[in-house]
Amino acid sequence: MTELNLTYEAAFEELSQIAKEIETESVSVDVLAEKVKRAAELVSFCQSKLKATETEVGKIISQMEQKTGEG
Amino acid sequence: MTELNLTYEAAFEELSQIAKEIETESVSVDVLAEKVKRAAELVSFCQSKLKATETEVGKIISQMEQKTGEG
Amino acid sequence: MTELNLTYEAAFEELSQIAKEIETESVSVDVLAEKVKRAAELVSFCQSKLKATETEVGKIISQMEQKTGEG
Amino acid sequence: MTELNLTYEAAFEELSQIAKEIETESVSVDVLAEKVKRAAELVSFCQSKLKATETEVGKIISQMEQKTGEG
Amino acid sequence: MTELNLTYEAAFEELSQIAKEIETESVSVDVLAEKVKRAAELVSFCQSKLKATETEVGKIISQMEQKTGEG
Amino acid sequence: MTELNLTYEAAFEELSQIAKEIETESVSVDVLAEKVKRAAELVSFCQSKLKATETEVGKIISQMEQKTGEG
Amino acid sequence: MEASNRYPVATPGSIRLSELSARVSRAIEEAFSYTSFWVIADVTNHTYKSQKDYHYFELVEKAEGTSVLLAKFSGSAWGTGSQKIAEFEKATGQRFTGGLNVLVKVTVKYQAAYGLQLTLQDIDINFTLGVLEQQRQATLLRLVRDNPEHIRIEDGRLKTSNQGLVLNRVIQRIAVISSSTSAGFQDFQHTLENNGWGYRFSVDPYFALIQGDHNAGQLVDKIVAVYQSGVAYDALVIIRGGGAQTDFLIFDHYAIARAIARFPIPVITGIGHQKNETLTDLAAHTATKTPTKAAEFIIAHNRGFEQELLQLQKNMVIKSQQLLSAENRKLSMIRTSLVNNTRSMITGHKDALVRNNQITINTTKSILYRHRTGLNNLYSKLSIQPKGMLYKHQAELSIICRNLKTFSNLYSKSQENKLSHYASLIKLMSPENILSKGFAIVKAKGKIRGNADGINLGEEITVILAKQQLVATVTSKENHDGTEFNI
Repeated sequence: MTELNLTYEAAFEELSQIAKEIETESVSVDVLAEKVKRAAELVSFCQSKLKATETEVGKIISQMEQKTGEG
Repeated sequence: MTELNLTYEAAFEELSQIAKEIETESVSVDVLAEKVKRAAELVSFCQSKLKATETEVGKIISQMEQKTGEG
Repeated sequence: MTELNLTYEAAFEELSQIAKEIETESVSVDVLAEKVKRAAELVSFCQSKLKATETEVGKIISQMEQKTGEG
Repeated sequence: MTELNLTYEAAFEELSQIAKEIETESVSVDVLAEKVKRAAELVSFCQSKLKATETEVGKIISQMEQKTGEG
Repeated sequence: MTELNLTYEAAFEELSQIAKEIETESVSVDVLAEKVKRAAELVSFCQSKLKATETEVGKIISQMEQKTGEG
Repeated sequence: MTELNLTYEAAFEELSQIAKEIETESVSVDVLAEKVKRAAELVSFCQSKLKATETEVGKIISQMEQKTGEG
Repeated sequence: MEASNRYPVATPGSIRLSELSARVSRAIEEAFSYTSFWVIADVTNHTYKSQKDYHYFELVEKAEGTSVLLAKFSGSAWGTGSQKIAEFEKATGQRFTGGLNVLVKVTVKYQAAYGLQLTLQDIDINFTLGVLEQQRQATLLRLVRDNPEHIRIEDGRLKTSNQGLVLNRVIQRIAVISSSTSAGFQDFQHTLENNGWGYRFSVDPYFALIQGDHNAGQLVDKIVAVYQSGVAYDALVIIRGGGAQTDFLIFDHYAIARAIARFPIPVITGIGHQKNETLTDLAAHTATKTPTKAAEFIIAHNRGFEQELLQLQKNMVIKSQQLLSAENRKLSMIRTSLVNNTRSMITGHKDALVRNNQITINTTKSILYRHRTGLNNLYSKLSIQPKGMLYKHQAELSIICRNLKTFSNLYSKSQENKLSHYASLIKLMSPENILSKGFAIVKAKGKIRGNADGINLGEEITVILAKQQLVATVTSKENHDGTEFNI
């Protein structure tokens, strides 16, 4: 699944595409399970990537605020 | 019966066609039994395919919900 | 009589034709008995065919219901 | 008289012809008796033929009804 | 980070650019952390540069006022 | 800096220019301290020149140059 | 008279001069005593005895545009006349002297010893002022006319090149034209040196005689000398050193006004004039009333510069601090927006993910549900429709069966009817039936006859009845109309 070079951008794009297809019911039952599975993978990937980013950004921001507090 | 390459899509399409023919009585008594038999097969095929999809999707979705709940 | 290749469709068609001839008295007395006899045969053929179809369809449907009940 | 190959059709036809002639008095007293005699024969022929047919048809129909009743 | 030749001007410009990108969400999640980190560095750089300038200007002004007081 | 041939005219011109730049905030933080320092020198130069005889002016200027050399 | 004794008694036809003088004196006295005259004349040969406060002069009238004398009187002034002259000089700034055109009130007096003399009683100040003003205006017009590049009139004011010069920021190197003895120069120097701000000046004096029309050339020379010194003066100051109130007519001199108007260094005057400004003042860059005022002007100018410097410095200090605090604010704003926007961006992405997830989950469920429903619908159609169809066919068959029976019967009945109709007809028409009703068949010569043609009287005929047959002979033959049976 999670390809080595997959970016959040690309993953989110693909996820949105799948969500749209499913929303407009332009997905056939034959591939529905497959699509949902892919969507789940992408959600999982995006969430972990987002979580990592959030953690890192949070760290940087708290350092920044500490500094400003001092200054 | 259940051809190897039959898709849910195609099966459902054929089934709808038969149902329509029977509904409009454009089917002769000579082939009625045969048609009903085919329809039964198609229903069976579609149901099993749907069931399989449901099961799989259900599994994926429950995993997804669990994750989202966590996240 | 009951030809091998006779279809319900054709039989019914012929039967209707005979009934109409008798109704319009366009049949001579010479062949009336013969015609009626043919009609009787056709009725018999159609009925048996109808019965057979009914039985078969019934069987298929009950099987289907069994399956659906299970499903 | 009762020719072997006489059909109800032909007999009825001849009878009608004679009746017409007698009615329009285009027959002389000379041949009247003769014609009347022939007509009487034809009526007799037709009646017996009709009766026979009626009987046969009745038989076939009652058989048919029996079958349909059964069916 | 703090390049040797970085000016306050250039740093502030870059910082504004990053802030704008993040505001308009034209930055992808993939590089968000990186961008925020760079922004934090630039903020830090600008603050220290500003502080230094403030101190120096303050010094000059107090000297100036001393002189003017004398004159 | 303080050139030997600096006139009131030129000093005032330069001073006005600096004041205007600072006022219109077209001076970057990078050079603000430097500009303010230069302005202070120019004011100082004009004041001492106003209060000195011609022979003394040379002395003032050489003193100023010495300071700048140190600074 | 004692003097007359020195001359012998007049020869006949002559009288003594004194007698003539007495007669003239008498005539003049008769004509002019107690009468005074306002006359316009030019003053010439003026002398002034200051000890006695006596003015001696001549009044002349010349033909216009020439020097041809039309009239000439000796004149003198003392007492009231001298006092009036002093007033005149003070008021006009014009010395009572040769070349002056005046309106004077005179009395005519004849003295035997001095001859005919006019005694000045009063002098019209306004007339002379008018004349002076006319001269001034003429000079002014000439200045404008002859120096269009440097002098012109704008809005009724004189505009000169010198006025167009911009004063240096600081006036520190100063050339001063003054008379060496003047107290004005001392005042000027003193004021400059004792200024309250410690400003230092470099003053180069150019002394000259500054009085009387005739010194105009010298003054112009001094102005030129200032220029030729090559020193980069910030200003040329021209001051008049107190003294006589009548000195300043020189400053209305054409050459001086012209030189100042064209002078390349700004000229500041401190001439001190109570009435209207001199042409020099008008031509100069800046005119002040006194030398002290001129010095004060220079100090104020320098002070203005220093204050401007300090103001600039003050503004700069304020602005620098404002700039720095604005920069601080900008930085903190950008930091805040950075933090907030980053957080909101992450939140937005989280929401988007959840949204996509929800859409996928919910819609997938609804897709499956919809398919199941569709399948069920099809299935129920399939399980119901065939039965109905078969039942309909069955019904049709039954109808056909019933029809077969019904119509076969109807058909037989109809045939039976037809046959029985024919049977009745035949029965009706059979000869037995007809004969039994009273009809008879007539045979003649072995043939059945329908009429009597060919049957002769006496011929034997056979009459056939229903049960019997009669043989008869014809006895009569008649026609009958036969209407008897016509129904």
